[in-house]
Amino acid sequence: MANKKAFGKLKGREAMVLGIIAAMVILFSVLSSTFRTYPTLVSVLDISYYITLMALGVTFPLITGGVDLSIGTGLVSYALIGGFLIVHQGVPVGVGILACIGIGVLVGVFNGVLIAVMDLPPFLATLCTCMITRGLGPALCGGFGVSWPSAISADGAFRNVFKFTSDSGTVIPIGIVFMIVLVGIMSFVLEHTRVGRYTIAIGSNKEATRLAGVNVKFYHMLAYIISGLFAGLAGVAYAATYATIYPGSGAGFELDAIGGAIVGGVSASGGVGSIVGAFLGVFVICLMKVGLPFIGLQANWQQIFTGIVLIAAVLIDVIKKKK
Amino acid sequence: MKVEKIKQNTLVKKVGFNRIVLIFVMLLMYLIFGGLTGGSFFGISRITDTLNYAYFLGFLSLGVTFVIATGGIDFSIGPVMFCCALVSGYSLMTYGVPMAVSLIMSILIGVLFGAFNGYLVAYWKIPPFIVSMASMNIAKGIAAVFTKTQSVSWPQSTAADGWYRNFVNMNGIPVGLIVFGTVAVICAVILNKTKWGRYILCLGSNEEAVRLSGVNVKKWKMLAYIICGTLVGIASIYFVAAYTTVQPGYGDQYNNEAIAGCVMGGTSMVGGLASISGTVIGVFIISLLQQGILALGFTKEYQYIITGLIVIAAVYSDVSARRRKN
Amino acid sequence: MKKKMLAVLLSSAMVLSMAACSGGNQDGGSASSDGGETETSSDDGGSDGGGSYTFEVLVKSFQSTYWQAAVQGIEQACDELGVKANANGPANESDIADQITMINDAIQKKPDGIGLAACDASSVIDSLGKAAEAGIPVVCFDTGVDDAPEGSVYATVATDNASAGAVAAENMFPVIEEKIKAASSSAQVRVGEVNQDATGLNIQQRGLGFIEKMIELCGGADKKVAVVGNEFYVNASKDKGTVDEKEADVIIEVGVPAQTTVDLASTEAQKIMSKKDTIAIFGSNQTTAEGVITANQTLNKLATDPEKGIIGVGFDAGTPQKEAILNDQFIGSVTQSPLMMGYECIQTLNKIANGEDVSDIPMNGYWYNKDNMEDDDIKPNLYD
Amino acid sequence: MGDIILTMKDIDKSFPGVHALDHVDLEVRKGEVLALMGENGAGKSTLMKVLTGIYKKDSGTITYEGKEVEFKNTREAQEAGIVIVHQELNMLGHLSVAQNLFIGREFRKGIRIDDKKMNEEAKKLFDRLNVDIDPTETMSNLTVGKQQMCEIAKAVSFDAKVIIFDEPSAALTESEIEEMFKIIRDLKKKDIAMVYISHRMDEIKVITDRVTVMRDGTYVGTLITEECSKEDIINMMVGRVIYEDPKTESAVPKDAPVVLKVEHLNAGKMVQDVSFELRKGEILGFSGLMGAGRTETARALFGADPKESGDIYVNGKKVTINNPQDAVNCGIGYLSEDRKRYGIVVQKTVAENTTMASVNDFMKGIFIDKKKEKEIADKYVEALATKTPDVEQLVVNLSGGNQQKVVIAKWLTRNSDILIFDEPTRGIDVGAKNEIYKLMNKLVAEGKSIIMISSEMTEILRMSDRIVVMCEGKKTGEIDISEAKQENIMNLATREIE
Repeated sequence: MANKKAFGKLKGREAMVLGIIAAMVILFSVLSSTFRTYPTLVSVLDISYYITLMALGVTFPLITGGVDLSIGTGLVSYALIGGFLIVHQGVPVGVGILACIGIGVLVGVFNGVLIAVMDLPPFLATLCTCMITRGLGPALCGGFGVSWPSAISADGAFRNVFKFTSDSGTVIPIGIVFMIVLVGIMSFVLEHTRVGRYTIAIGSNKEATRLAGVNVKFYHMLAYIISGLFAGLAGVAYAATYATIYPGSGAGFELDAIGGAIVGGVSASGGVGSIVGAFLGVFVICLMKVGLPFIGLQANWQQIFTGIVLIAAVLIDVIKKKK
Repeated sequence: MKVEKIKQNTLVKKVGFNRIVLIFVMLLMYLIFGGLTGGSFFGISRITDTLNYAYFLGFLSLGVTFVIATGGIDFSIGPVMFCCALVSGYSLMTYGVPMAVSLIMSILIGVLFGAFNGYLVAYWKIPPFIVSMASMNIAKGIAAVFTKTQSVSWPQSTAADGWYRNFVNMNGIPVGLIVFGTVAVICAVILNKTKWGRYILCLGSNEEAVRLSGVNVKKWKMLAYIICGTLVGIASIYFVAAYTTVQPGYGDQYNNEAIAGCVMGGTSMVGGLASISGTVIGVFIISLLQQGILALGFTKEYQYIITGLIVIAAVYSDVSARRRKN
Repeated sequence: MKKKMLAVLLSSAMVLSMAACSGGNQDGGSASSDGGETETSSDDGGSDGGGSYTFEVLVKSFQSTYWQAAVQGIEQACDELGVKANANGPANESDIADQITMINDAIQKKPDGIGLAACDASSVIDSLGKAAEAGIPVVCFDTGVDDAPEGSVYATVATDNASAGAVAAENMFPVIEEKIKAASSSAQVRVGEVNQDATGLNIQQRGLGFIEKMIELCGGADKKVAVVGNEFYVNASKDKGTVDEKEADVIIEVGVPAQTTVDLASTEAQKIMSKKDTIAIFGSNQTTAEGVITANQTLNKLATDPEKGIIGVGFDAGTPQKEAILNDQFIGSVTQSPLMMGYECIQTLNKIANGEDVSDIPMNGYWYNKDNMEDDDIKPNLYD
Repeated sequence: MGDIILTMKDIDKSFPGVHALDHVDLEVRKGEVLALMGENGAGKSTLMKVLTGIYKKDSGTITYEGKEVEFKNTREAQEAGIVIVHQELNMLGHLSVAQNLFIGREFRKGIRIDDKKMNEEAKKLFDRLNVDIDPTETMSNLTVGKQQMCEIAKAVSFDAKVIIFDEPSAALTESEIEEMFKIIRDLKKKDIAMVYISHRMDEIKVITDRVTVMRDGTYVGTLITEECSKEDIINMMVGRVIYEDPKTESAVPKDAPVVLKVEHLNAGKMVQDVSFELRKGEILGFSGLMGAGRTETARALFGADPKESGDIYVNGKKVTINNPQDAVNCGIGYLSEDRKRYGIVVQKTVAENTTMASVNDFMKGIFIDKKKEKEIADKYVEALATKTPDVEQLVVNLSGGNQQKVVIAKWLTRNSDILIFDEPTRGIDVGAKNEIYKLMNKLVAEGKSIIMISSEMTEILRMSDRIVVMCEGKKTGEIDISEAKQENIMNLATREIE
């Protein structure tokens, strides 16, 4: 870690988020005996995969000081198109997955061009792509929902990447392993490659970065491409975890991911953030999603708490800054 | 040189160039949809149909115009609108709260959310985007908890309490149009003729200069959000008056359409530029688009795509115009 | 300014060209859903005479495959009768507002009739009134509109949701009967139900139908029942002879996800399924049934033998559910007949157009399981 | 003294309306420190920007290492070995020191950025320069002085042969300056040529070998530092003939009432214990060089920035000013040096800007009385001779001078009695300047009082009745106009080692 102080600071935030997670787990476990079981853990993980993937990606635009609102409707759209190709057009599953990711990347490029080249405000640009992707999937697939091949079927092997069921019936959530690997990779990218370095630099001071001779447009665009790529991956994860992709859903998914990243210490005004933080932040959101119903609160409380946690997370930063 | 630039056509100056173009686009779309559908697109009933069900969107758009004018954004308008309608509707249907009180409640809840958003944005300097994201979740949650995740159907027009539906249309009198027109005029007056609007627009353009003129910018910024909340409350009444039923957990789909209508009408995300008439036309373009696409036999998806593309074009023209000026 | 005008013009041109292009596509028959209709000439199938009619059909959305089956039925009827039907629907079953716009648009097109699967029974009433004024007959399918203005709805082709829910209870009960008989207030058993509620009345009725039937059946076995979970269902079943949770032998727990997404549905399912005393669970529509299946991917508790695990019952069809039945995770499901409903809807509309008298056609909820899935009267309704 | 490494000859550069460089010559030798001096706006920075390719010269030649060169951008200049250390810092606050040093040219091992090597190299560099900075520290955690050191280190790391320091000491403390001088002496030994732009006479004497003086875009002359006195340099800097008549005597009677009294005002490093009085009908000039703390004083007084302590009396009454609202209510108006950012709302009309601070006076019920607003705006357009077709014109379309008049109109409309003019004529052409001057004289004649912050000596001498001179955040003197000379002002404005 090159940046000792910054790391120390982030460490603090990450430790705090970790503490919150621990507190939540303890609270839920005390209040609900069914919560403290292995399957609950698995189901928290299940729900976390696609949100984590989105969060890993969207951290990059956030660090540049922008945002990507198109990932939620995007992932549903990509999964829909991928599934449509597999189920209705008979392409091999691998190709369908690649298509899913590929379209994600394309939409990322589109966002990148709008924001980095044409200089549109990220909010509006991605709000528009959010609408476009929302329409794109159903428009291309005739508006119907699609079920990717199930785990039992011959083509369903991809689902085992996320959740492996052994012959004895034990479920092993190996998806988390991949998530941790990806978190490692993206942490590396953010902290030890030029891509990440310039992403932070752009969020910190775009003009100074440009004066240092960095191809700012390219790297700014790349942040959105990464976001698109991960939205594509999230599409695959979503398709692998859930039975059917319903068109018209997906709006609001991005808020879980962005909210998670912000809770994890990624600054909404750019320049600050860590992948590990975003990853942990997502778990705060997921734990609320899964845990609150277990302690007898209707699922809706989750939304209220998510809102409050989000504001609290940012308020902490604001108050810290004031001091 | 400067003097030439200024002597524009008075009509253009009065109405604003952008709006002329928008009206032109609107008429063009109307004609083309009419042509493509073999004439079935014309007609009074079609227009009233377009209108009756677009009022709520219009109110939302008017509301968010004030927020965008300050340089902020509000993604919570749709869910807050549903929250207003659900909480007051549930009180009406389950606890027997009188209709008039319920309607006032709707607006008050909107005002509360507006104040909440505005306070956090203006006084705590939390980015508007995050505040609205949070309040969107909170609105959805409160609505669902309050209604026990049940959708709420407001009374039908035939029911004793059904008079509220006259807000849209009473025996053929387009009350909705009158109200919407009046509110739009009031909004335009607020924005252009009063101190509120003056400060809201100015601080959107250059907050620091306004502050150094000795103006309490925080107060006025918060006010913009409160106005937005009020209009969202009114929107909720028009939503139920048109559709009667609201469901918890939804409403976000209207954010995009409302913001799109507002931005298309020439209100700038960079703040300081806002036009109520532009917003009104923008909203009508959106609903016209919706109608036209349906009339052509397409599904909603195409409307999303096309709206997205149009807004990109509108924003791009705005951004490049600004860049040239500076 | 010039540039701005250009941009706006460009975008409008874009809109038009897009509209025009896609218009062309549609005629080319790209959409599998409505490609077939236009080709059918009245000569082949116009046995009913009276030339070819045009109907507008509005489904709740194209989201779930359920509606795909309905559209199939519509096409089938169109082929036979030589009529034309245009199907449309909002992007999401909860987009009430969009559906109203679509109904109004359909009325504008002055078709010979409208087939309607209403997203929400209350909000469509005004539009139905308009249709009546315009003299356009409406046939409701899938979902009835109880308070429809007089003279607007000519007939309803719909499943009685309460009885369909009861069918699920009836078929579930024999399997878990032993367990229920063995239950006592000190050794309670739990029956779960996951209910998606946002889409209103139908599923409410279905859920309540299941609960009422279950209470009745348990009562037959002399067991006291408590309903817990979502307050709406708790309150709605209060007058059905439920008791307090502590005194009950059998608990029916109802979970309602905050939003109609599979992930939240599966969380609700899992909450119930991970309780030790749970013996059975019912997912009352496609989404929630899939939620149960998704939850089971983790829990692995569903079984067809009450001794070995939780008994699962679903509703509607779809590939995941069919596979669950084949793989002994669900003992069976209740299907409505979307295909038949679509078919009958067009048939009825055609009859109305021909001036014949029509009446409501109640559709049954069919119980299907591993054994009868291939039966002729079941199979067509088991869409993917 | 070494060979000549860089020669700039006959450099000419014009901007619209300004002849910024009028055939300027400059010669830099290896291993020397050349001071480049001149008042604000003498053309020093422009010359350096021409050298490093930020501006394109109109004519003249640059010879570097015996070859004629013309750099297209700073990067090319950097690669050739000419580096600027800027006054305002181009740093990326969220990155570490080493990451900042090597931004755009990171060491890599495959795709991995070799932060370890970067830290090592940075460490080596700092060791060589003998500064104590942890390369892994986050940039924004460093003091401004340390940040400046990093900038210098960055310049050195380019293997620079010519380093230009643009007012490097402005933000540094005493010991930091000493540290920097050590580095400069080291660099000298390595035969690196340096151009040192500064206002600080004592530093010039200590560190430089020769002094080149510029004035109003022209080359005045070059002296050997050792052989000249501070007075010699100041005379060269200010030796212009002042065409406009300077005021010779204050028009304000000695017993005019004090309208504003500021006592012991403190606000950060830039405002230290500042006290002064302003009399009715007086123009109080605030003179000083860049970064003397004049604007900061004004902003603290106005409540725009928080202040730590200090008492303010308006018309003899003690007032509390915590924010601009308070100040405005006390009858103080502030015309910022940066009009676009702090003065006007460019997307609004002349009329709207005119009434910005006093909308309450234009209310008719809940509405703004646009007629009255227009009347008053018209009145001021006429009174101030603002060139605008009508008051409905957007301010963005006006020229700088006319924008300034709109801001003045804003405060006049508010009926402010005390006006703070911060660089009132910056970026305004000569004709408009005179109008603004006339206007200011008219205002004081009407009984208003003006604080005028200006970096232009002529402006100070021409307009002020009294002059407060500031340096490094402290008030260093107060001169009555009858005794004011360029020399004694400059003497107070430049810093002496205490």
